[in-house]
Amino acid sequence: MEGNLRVQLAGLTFSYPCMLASGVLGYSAETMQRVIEAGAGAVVSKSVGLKARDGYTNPTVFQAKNGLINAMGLPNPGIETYVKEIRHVKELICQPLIVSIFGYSAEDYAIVAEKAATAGADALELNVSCPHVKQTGAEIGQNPNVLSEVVKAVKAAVNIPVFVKLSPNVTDITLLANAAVNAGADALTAVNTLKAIAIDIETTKPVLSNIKGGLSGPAMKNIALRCVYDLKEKLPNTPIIGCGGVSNWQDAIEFFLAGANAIQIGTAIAYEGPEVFQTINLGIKKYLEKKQFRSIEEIVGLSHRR
Amino acid sequence: MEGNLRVQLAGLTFSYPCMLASGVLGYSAETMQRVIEAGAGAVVSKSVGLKARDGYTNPTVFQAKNGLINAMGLPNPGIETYVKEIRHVKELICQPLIVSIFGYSAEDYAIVAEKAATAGADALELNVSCPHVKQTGAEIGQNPNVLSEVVKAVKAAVNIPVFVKLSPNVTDITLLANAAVNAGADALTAVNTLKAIAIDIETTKPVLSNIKGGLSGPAMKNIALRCVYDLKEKLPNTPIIGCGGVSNWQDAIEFFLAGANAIQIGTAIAYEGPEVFQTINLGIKKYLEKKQFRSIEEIVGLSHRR
Amino acid sequence: MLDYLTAANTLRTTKIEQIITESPSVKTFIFKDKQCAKAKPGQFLMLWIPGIDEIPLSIFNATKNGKISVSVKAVGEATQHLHNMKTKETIGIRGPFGNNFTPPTVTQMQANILLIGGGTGTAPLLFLAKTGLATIKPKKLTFIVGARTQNELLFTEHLFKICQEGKLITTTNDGTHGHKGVVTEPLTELLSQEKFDAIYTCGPEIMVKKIFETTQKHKQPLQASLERLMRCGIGLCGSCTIGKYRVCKDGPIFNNTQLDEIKNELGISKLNPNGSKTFTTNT
Amino acid sequence: MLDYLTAANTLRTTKIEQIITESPSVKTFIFKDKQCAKAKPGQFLMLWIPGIDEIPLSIFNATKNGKISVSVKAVGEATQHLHNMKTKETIGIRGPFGNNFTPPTVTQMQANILLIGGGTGTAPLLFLAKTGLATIKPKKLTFIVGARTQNELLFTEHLFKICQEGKLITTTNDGTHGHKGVVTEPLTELLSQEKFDAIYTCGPEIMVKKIFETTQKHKQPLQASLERLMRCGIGLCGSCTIGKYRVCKDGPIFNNTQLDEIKNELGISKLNPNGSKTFTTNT
Ligand SMILES: Cc1cc2nc3c(=O)[nH]c(=O)nc-3n(C[C@H](O)[C@H](O)[C@H](O)COP(=O)(O)OP(=O)(O)OC[C@H]3O[C@@H](n4cnc5c(N)ncnc54)[C@H](O)[C@@H]3O)c2cc1C
Ligand SMILES: Cc1cc2nc3c(=O)[nH]c(=O)nc-3n(C[C@H](O)[C@H](O)[C@H](O)COP(=O)(O)OP(=O)(O)OC[C@H]3O[C@@H](n4cnc5c(N)ncnc54)[C@H](O)[C@@H]3O)c2cc1C
Ligand SMILES: Cc1cc2nc3c(=O)[nH]c(=O)nc-3n(C[C@H](O)[C@H](O)[C@H](O)COP(=O)(O)O)c2cc1C
Ligand SMILES: Cc1cc2nc3c(=O)[nH]c(=O)nc-3n(C[C@H](O)[C@H](O)[C@H](O)COP(=O)(O)O)c2cc1C
Ligand code: FES
Ligand code: FES
Repeated sequence: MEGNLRVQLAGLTFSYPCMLASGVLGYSAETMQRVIEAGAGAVVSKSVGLKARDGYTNPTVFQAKNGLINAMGLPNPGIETYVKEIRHVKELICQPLIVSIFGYSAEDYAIVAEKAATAGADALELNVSCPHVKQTGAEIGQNPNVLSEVVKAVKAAVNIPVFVKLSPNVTDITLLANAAVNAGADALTAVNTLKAIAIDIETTKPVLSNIKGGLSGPAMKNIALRCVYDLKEKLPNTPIIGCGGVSNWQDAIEFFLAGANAIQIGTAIAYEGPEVFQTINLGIKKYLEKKQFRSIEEIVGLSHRR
Repeated sequence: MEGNLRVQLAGLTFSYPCMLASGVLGYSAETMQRVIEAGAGAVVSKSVGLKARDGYTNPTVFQAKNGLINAMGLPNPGIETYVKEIRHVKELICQPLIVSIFGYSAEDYAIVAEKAATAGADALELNVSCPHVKQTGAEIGQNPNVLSEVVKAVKAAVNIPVFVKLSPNVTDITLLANAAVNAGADALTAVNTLKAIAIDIETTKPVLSNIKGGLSGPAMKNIALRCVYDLKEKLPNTPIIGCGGVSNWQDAIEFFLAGANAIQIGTAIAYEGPEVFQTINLGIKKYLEKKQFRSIEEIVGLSHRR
Repeated sequence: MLDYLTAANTLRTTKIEQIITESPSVKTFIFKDKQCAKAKPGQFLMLWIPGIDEIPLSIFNATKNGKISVSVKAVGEATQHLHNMKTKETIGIRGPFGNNFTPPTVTQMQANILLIGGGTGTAPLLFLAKTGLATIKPKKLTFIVGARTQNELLFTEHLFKICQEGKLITTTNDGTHGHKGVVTEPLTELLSQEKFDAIYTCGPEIMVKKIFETTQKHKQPLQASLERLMRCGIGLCGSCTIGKYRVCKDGPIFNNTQLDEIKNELGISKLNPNGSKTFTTNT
Repeated sequence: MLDYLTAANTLRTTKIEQIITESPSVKTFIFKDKQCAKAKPGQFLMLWIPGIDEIPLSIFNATKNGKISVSVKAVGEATQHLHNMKTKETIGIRGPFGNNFTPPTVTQMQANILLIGGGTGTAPLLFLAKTGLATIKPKKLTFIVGARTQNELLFTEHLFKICQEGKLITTTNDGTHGHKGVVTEPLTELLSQEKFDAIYTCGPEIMVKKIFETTQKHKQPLQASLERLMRCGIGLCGSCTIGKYRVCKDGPIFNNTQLDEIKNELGISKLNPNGSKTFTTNT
């Protein structure tokens, strides 16, 4: 089935255009392998930081209407421990492994980046956009200067492609994107979750233990799509990885048309299982054939043509 | 049924806590009357500017999954013509009429505000947050300095309460809110629609004639709720009117618990009809009784208590 | 349920399968659409002409095999563009929207029914006569159709078939076919002679207004389909307001009582695209 | 359909209606929940203790009148809090989640069934024995239950009722009731004497591991319910991973083939809250 589903991006080749989004099933090598076997073109790991974090107490997930609100709190074993998992993943799969990293300072990012790269990561994704952990994510991904500093530090530390995962919770996403690209980012992942909250009327309390969380899934699709569209408009030559609410092949095509070179899938896995990759691949393939396009590349950004 | 559903806000009294949101059925006095008869505590008019605008060519509305994406383009007859409608509304209804106004400069806003007030508006809502018309809305509501200037100009021109309708498309909504309140805003309406886009895969084109639009309805509920929660946290003494995705009484209660003193309803009218006001009023009333609260005021912001 | 309704009526695309030229200015377009296949006579759809406009059109026919037809008069940019389209080209559809014509509550084979169509307004009435009245099997069916001149008389073949056991009255302004004059003239004559269980009309608003006044005078039950500028089609934007009603959601079909409530606007004023009222020339 | 699934399993609140003390450390909580009323034996729910935690619990019973019960052992903060709650207090529920125990494919009244429960793990097995095996009406049903000491033997009343025509074997570490020792001892004896059409187990992982090894040796079909740290409960967060499986979605019930694939982790290692692996003491 490969053939025309291949995409290239920031020097990497992906047999299939859909990757596993960060934070979803991304702890263990075996699950990543399963996702790859199900048709993912790459996996992005759970976001890893310098030190281990347990994350927040449950509830960490709220199933909202047509979407999910989560505040996991970046649980991760810390990079020292995770390097073993990275090596294990590289033994098991031959598709690209993108390690997602986060930190509280440019130095943090650089150290984690270096270790992840040394252990075998094919690319890094900088999570500068987690909307519910203080002093990382939001604070970094919402300030062009800080973002620029972080990207530069990471680029100086590694020789593999660096993706920057943008936050949709900003006034102008293209400003942040510009800062990232000027600092050397090789591609942009758009986007992380939207700031949200869930309140229970019986107890009159917020549901998540962290109170505030991030919305993912179908509810955010047309917002994420707009981010990709705006990015493609302003930065036509920067590779974009679309993410947010993709749950079927039609959604995937919309993201390509908006300007995404590849996409990531998270929440849909909860409902469709890892098999969602296979189903989406098939749908994209049929669409391309029916419309007589020879590759995904041919439809990237096509909705911008007037 | 009135009794415990009364809310007071910025010196105004509303018999019922749900208002008609701006831009929805807000052209003619007769429809506004109908909405009031259906149980709305107030109506907010369609946003009116200095000069008439025809708005955009159709499609102006896209029915997305669990929400609506619109780019009407602020069609309005211009304030000179609209003052007649304002007078007519005031003859027909005795509930508050809030006139929504927009402009391209502080002067514009002040002129329109003065005329609307003179014609009989009980309050004004400044639309500084329309996400798809250039040089108004977004540009004003996303910049604290410009916003402050506009609010000051309007406050200087009129003696009636001034609400500021905030955009969710900003990095930190509380910053803008602060600017508005410091400039004299009497209440905050949170929020307008979220930046979004709809793309059709068959034609490979954006659907709306304006290409980009704003998302409303259930898909945005937990995002709007978070805006209200954040505002209540930072500005505990400023009245807040919650808006975005309310479609049943449970949603309404969630907004009160998050910190809204009153709410607005738009998109739900498309599915439930104006009768949605009555249904929601009833639900709120039963909730208050069951939980033995004596008024809506008692539950405003309750989710913040630890 | 709210969510399902929204999702259910999202825009979908389909291809034009067949185009029939009905008159120099009217064409019928046939395409597949599952949701509109369930439409009832009087309902309308929103038709998207990609890159151009999205316009409301009455459903002319909906068959069980999922084929839908709409009959369109070229009057401006959108309709002209549609007229220039070819089979296999893509259009978008939302709907069916609005309420529908309802049969009178009478015993089967008892009803005396009158239908009055003007221009493409005849389309939904034909749909009604063919399928919407099946439950009551009218005893007698009279159809009045009007046009400026003979070659603008629409759907004559269908009309003859339907009125095999009924009565067909045509009017043309220039007398090239049937009664010379307008539809209200034969209507007045009929109403002075017989009583109807239901009268249905669709056509230019000024015609509807005259028919309404005539039926009021004779205390006869009317259901009239109205047209207004439409944008959302789902009762939200207020563009189609007439009196306290939204034509897209509370209508497009209105009965005598409702028509009486809006008689100050019917055939008299309209909302402009900017929401202000314009008074139409003939009052 | 995706959307409906999400919406359908959103958190709802309910009130505790009844609390039964089963043993010094175990209580059964009964409450109403429409969705969980459709649960099948082996499935679990996520129970929210407002302000404290949300934890996975096996469904002990689900009746047609919508009453659900869960049987909970106080082991830490969340379970202790739950034990301190009173009737009429509010809890939140999501679920039912996960797969379920399946009856063997045999002719009615032919099956020879074995169930092995440890601690609260006996609860879902009772649910299975009472309702999940109805379609096959087992010829013979043997239940082995184990506990440290007599007063920690759970659900004895239910067990006696169910095993009226079957066989009940109890084990206690201190010999205060039944066989002195652990459940694997009578199991080994049984397996050397008879063949079973299905063996079901739920209990401490180390017990499950031993039972798995024993059934493998005798080539007997096992379905075992596993426990892992759970957060989302819907197969997304990866907290409950064992091998390539998500216990919350691909499990909690696993068969011999699957257990064999994960034997390097079963009873040996677990994911910590931070996602790293810990090796448990007994291997
Ligand atoms: C419920 C409903 C059902 C309709 N059914 C049919 C039908 O079956 N066949 C058919 O040919 N036409 C029908 N129409 C009218 C059709 O929608 C308009 O002719 C069309 O929108 C005009 O678009 P245009 O760009 O070609 O013309 P424009 O250039 O926009 O205008 C040409 C003329 O049409 C009028 N008009 C423009 N837009 C609308 C509109 N949205 N609604 C009503 N009038 C409008 C203008 O006032 C002007 O007089 C219906 C209208 C409604 C509201
Ligand atoms: C599918 C499934 C079904 C279960 N069914 C039942 C049941 O019917 N009755 C019952 O009493 N218990 C059941 N459990 C175990 C129950 O969820 C834990 O006992 C509970 O979460 C412990 O919470 P705590 O805060 O009281 O203890 P903690 O203070 O969190 O921990 C106490 C001990 O329990 C373990 N533990 C903590 N959290 C979990 C968790 N989420 N999953 C598993 N073990 C955990 C810890 O490793 C520790 O050893 C089930 C677990 C799973 C995964
Ligand atoms: C449970 C969960 C955990 C997540 N954890 C992370 C994370 O650790 N790092 C990150 O960059 N994004 C994280 N995300 C965001 C996703 O990678 C993705 O950007 C978002 O969910 C939108 O995509 P989706 O709608 O396909 O899920 C998480 C999302 C979910 C639902
Ligand atoms: C068709 C439509 C038109 C709108 N027009 C306006 C407008 O003119 N001025 C304004 O301030 N908000 C406008 N809005 C935004 C609504 O007032 C409201 O903020 C938003 O729709 C969220 O609420 P809802 O989910 O209840 O619709 C419009 C919304 C819709 C759907
Ligand atoms: S067309 Fe929008 S309300 Fe009727
Ligand atoms: S608990 Fe989240 S994947 Fe199983």
